[in-house]
Amino acid sequence: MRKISYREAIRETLWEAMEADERVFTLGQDIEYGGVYGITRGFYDRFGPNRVINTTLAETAITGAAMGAALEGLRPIAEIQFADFITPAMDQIVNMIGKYHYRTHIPVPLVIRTPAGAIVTAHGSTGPLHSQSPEAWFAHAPGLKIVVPSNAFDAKGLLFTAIDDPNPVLFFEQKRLYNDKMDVPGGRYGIPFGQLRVARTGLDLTVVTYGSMVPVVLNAVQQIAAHGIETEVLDLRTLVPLDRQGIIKSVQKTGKVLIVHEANRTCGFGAEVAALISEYAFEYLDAPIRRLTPPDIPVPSARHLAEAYLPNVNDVIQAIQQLNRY
Amino acid sequence: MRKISYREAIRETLWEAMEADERVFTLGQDIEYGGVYGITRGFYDRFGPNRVINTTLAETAITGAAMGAALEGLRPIAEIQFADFITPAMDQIVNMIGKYHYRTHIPVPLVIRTPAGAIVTAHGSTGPLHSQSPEAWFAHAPGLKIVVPSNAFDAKGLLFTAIDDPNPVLFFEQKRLYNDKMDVPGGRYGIPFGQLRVARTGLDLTVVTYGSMVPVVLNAVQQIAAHGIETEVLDLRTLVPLDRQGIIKSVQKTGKVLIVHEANRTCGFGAEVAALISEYAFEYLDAPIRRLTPPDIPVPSARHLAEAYLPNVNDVIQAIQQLNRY
Amino acid sequence: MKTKTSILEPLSAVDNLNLYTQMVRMRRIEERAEQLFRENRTVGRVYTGRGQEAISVGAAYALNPDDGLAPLYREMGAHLVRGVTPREIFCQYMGRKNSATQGRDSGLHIGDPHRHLVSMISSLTASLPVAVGMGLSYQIRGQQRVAMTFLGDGATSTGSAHEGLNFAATRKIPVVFVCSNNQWSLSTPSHQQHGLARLAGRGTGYGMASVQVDGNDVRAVYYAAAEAVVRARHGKGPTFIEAVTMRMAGHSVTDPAVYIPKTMTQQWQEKDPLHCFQTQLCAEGLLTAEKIEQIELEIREEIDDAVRFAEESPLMPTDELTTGVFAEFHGSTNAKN
Amino acid sequence: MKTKTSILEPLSAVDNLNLYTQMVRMRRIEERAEQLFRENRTVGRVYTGRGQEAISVGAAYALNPDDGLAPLYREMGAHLVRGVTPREIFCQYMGRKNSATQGRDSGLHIGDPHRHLVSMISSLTASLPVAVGMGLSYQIRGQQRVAMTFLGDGATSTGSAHEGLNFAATRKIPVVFVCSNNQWSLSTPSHQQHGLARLAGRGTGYGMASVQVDGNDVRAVYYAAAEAVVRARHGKGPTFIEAVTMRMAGHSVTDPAVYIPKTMTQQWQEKDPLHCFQTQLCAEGLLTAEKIEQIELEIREEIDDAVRFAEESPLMPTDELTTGVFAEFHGSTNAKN
Ligand SMILES: Cc1ncc(C[n+]2csc(CCOP(=O)(O)OP(=O)(O)O)c2C)c(N)n1
Ligand SMILES: Cc1ncc(C[n+]2csc(CCOP(=O)(O)OP(=O)(O)O)c2C)c(N)n1
Ligand SMILES: [Mg+2]
Ligand SMILES: [Mg+2]
Repeated sequence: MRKISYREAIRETLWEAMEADERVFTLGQDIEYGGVYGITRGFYDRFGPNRVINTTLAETAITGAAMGAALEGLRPIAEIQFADFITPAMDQIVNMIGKYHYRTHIPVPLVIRTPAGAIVTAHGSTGPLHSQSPEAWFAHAPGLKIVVPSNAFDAKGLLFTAIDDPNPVLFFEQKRLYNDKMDVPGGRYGIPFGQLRVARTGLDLTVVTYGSMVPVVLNAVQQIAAHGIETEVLDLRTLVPLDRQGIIKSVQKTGKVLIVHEANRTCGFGAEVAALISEYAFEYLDAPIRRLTPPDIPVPSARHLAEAYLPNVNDVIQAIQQLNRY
Repeated sequence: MRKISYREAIRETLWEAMEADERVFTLGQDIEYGGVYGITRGFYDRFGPNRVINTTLAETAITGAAMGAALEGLRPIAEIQFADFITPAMDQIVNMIGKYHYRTHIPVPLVIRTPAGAIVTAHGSTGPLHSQSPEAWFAHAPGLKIVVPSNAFDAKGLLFTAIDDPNPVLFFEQKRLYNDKMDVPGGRYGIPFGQLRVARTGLDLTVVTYGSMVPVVLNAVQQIAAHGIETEVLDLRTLVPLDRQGIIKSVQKTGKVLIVHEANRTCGFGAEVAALISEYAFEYLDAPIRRLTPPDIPVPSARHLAEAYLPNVNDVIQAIQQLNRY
Repeated sequence: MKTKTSILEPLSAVDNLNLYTQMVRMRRIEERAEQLFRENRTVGRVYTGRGQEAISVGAAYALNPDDGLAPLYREMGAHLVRGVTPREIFCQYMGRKNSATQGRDSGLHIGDPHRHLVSMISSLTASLPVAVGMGLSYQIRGQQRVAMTFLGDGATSTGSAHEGLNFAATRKIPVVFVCSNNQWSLSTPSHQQHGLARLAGRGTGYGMASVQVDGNDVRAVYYAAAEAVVRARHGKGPTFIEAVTMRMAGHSVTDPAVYIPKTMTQQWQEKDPLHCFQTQLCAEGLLTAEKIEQIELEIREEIDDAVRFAEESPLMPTDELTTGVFAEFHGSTNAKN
Repeated sequence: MKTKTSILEPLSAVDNLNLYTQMVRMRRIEERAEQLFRENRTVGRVYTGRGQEAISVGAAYALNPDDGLAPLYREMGAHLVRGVTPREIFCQYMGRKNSATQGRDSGLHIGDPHRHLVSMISSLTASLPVAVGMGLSYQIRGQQRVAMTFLGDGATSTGSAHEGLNFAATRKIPVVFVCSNNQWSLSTPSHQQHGLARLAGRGTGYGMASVQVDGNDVRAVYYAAAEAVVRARHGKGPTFIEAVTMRMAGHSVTDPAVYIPKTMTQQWQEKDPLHCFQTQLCAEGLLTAEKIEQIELEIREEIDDAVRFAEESPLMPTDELTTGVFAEFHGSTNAKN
């Protein structure tokens, strides 16, 4: 099988979806020339100005227009240039798009793709306004499905499903995974929503994570396995719908839980996972539920600050060791 | 002491703050004639057009202008007509206002007041777009203090503190409490942020709640006390800063926790409270942590649906009894 | 009621009667809704378009049934022209089944994909960019369809209105923006919402065709809308229509509107669009006292029937409370896991 | 460098030299910043105002030091005119202490309450309504102060720009909006951002004074800004200035801008604002080859010093990572509990 990157997997899925279904089109800022992360490079030449639409610098126009086109039978895929810039569309997304089916029973089939999370390079991180992970806000807003793929294979399968789904789907691409390569089948396949992936099995404890933190966690648990600690790693894949059973099942087995995510701590999705476990797997718990997340501060720009901010492999190892000792 | 309503307590505090400090002014939609809930009735006549400012229908302009005035030394109190309409200002509030001090060390002293939550009358509820309780979003955005007063006395003291605080404060007034009366001292007093109120002491279990649900919970625990169940009720008052110690202390004593709020369940503030307890009071827990909240749906309009949606006294009693039996 | 055959011809006698009848229907339905509110028989507040019937009816009359339509809460007339029935409307007002939101939402928040009708939300003006998206979908597919959306003078201040208007102007998306300038947004007078002498200047500021029209003259509104619709249909881009009128009631049924000077309301009372149009049609020999009576009678019966029907329609069962947050999805083909 | 004495008089010889010097400083500082970026010595990307120096310098030169200023990322010149020093700027670029954000944020996101300078955030155009609020605070207190803010052609599409512009126009708030129309917003050409023949028409659409000016002519920009500032200071409301120019580099230092036709850049190269102004000043006898050399030399030394100073300035210690989310608060008087 071919090895392709997370970025390429997303690009290929969009391309194949647009080839397969005339109703699918994409709109967003600067996507004509390929977009800032190059996801739509070449699309304009292939699909032309009616299916690859450069919008104005206006996130409410982008998402609102996507909804209007969806109501009239198209399958829009909107790009928000950075997840940080989803806030100007907050009203449109949570109040108009998210509540529409409940209020009217009319489906709103659309996908909003957006690159989320921080990248750290020689120039420091992407900073306070190009690095955020705002997915939890939308979990606290009924009617929106939320996808956060952690690898190229999932990105492809989940994006196909997102495009097929008759509901609005927020698809949070993880910038720092864009270049990560793996085996990805050609052609169309869907990964169902609401089914977590057991990324590694283990009996000693469970790490619940998703998105950018999955590779970090896997790296850590692999190292720690050498010390005889066998960690089960759950990659949630979709936050809404959430695979509650999958989480509970694992905790029932291991009795110890560490939750890891890149988003800020307070009211992050980890809080929901902890609440869920402490309500429905309480009797199986052998230790406090730990969360490993950045602190409640904006993402700092300078490299040393950004590195201190983001959970890294050592942080995960330490947290697991502590929990294991408990 | 005089008995005055929650509404009157807020009105009086604003009035007194504007009398006492020339820098304090208020801006928002329709506040000249008193605003839709009458909070600023009479203000325009007393304080004139330079301190009671009718804005355009534009929440980003309101909050952004408040920030600009704050930077130049004034003490703005902005009104968002309904908490549901805070979303068009999401970017301004979370990215500009909330992150400003961390990025620059420059204080942004302002208050954003807004009526939140549902009211149910003969005409049903205030519906999906005039009833929301969005406070948890802002707890997941660093740099914003969050106040949700549950009674007239607290409303006054917390609002004074909010106006004095050099930071941006979101002040979520609870519509359904506006007419609730109680003893409130005249004159100025502040209630410090980050100190919960033990609204009732008890040994059997702890209910953690805030805002509109406090009277509902107090009513329930009073009834249930007749059956010999002694419930401790914690009214959080401020979600940011949060009185973590206060919560932990109570749980250490009772060992059982019910969390009640009016906001939607998933990633609501209750999730954070549960996560906190399951991490820091795990050893003291004798039962699963329960959350009693509305389901993850928009607030329905029709009376019977709204009543089924909102947690009521019976729901609380049942939840407590269940937990007590555990 | 049959709709207009060609938008390019002047309004026929039948058209004139259609317009008149729809305006009367709007007025009477809203009066009944207000009454039902006072009797505690509605779900939610009632907001009317009293005094603005000419805009709502006249503008929508320029559309084809498959054109997109995104009205706001005062646009009862647009719903009627689009074919929404009084039965549906009263079921909606009374929160019953047989309506668009079945008690989950209230008021004129009626959506229907078959009628290309968008259900507004209270948050202003979230449905405006949606209308632009409908227009975009027509443009993408090369269809000669048009979307029409309404906004108040107050709503022109929102960021969402701007983003939609500007995007439409930029791409020449086929949309007609009908701005009902009724002088007030809740208690706020228009001059506190914008700094323009004529609000129509806003459209010009986007580089789109822009026109001011007497919003109390249904035929003037119709012709302005028809011109805009033709323009949009032929790829010439959107139009901003400022229809000048007056809100002849409180913001909602519970608002006594003490902030509005009495003299202002009195002056506008003389320009009542329904009364003026009636007088004109009578003078033109298109309407008689008899016909007026007959129309009123038919509408009264229609409304009585609708209210009765609504009252007999069931409420949504409470056990449906949590259903329908999402549309059902039966999964992608070729699922791998 | 002393600032102008009276805005009502023509620019003096000293003013002209000031303007020229600031433009050179801007160009050279940004060139050095780009170089530092390539050497991996900066925090964050570098965005320059290359080709737009006349706007940034000329507009800000019309302000008093206590006027509000909310610049965006290409407005190095406005910072320099306001007195921000190269040392502060390079500390900021290199993420050091002795700067506005000390590595917590990057680039020109410099705020300073004493200089009435707002720190922008990347989210466009969140700082525009903030500038309006500064103006509002002057209006409230009856101060004859003015706020100035900048936005790009692309940024005119945002809801936040609209809400700020419209609110300012409605209340005649003393703000000057300087729109640098550099033909592009990232890869998107201006005609995909608005439907206007002249973007200045946008201001007219708010009912505010609106003017188009050659953005490569620093004196034209200055006089337009001066007129706008005087207007605002005297309670006559805001102005929208469209300064037409061209972005003479990629969106940021990493963008090769392949989407811009080479011929376009070449044509504009001939209008380089720095070069043009230099030629004019020489022709007018205000500048000599010698003086040019001297200015360049002084600036080079100043920059060398600043970079050295920045490099010697400490980083923010990691243990300060979580401090300062909130300003310290020592509690209200009379606390009860
Ligand atoms: C985003 C948002 N902010 C505030 C409101 C509250 N609100 C409802 S109607 C209204 C006034 C609208 O005025 P206008 O647009 O002129 O319409 P009209 O009521 O006059 O028809 C306001 C402020 C809202 N619905 N949405
Ligand atoms: C709300 C928001 N959406 C998207 C972006 C991404 N973005 C950064 S700069 C830019 C282009 C800005 O163009 P313009 O306003 O013309 O300014 P210029 O770069 O030409 O000076 C875009 C789209 C952003 N910063 N903020
Ligand atoms: Mg109005
Ligand atoms: Mg530009």
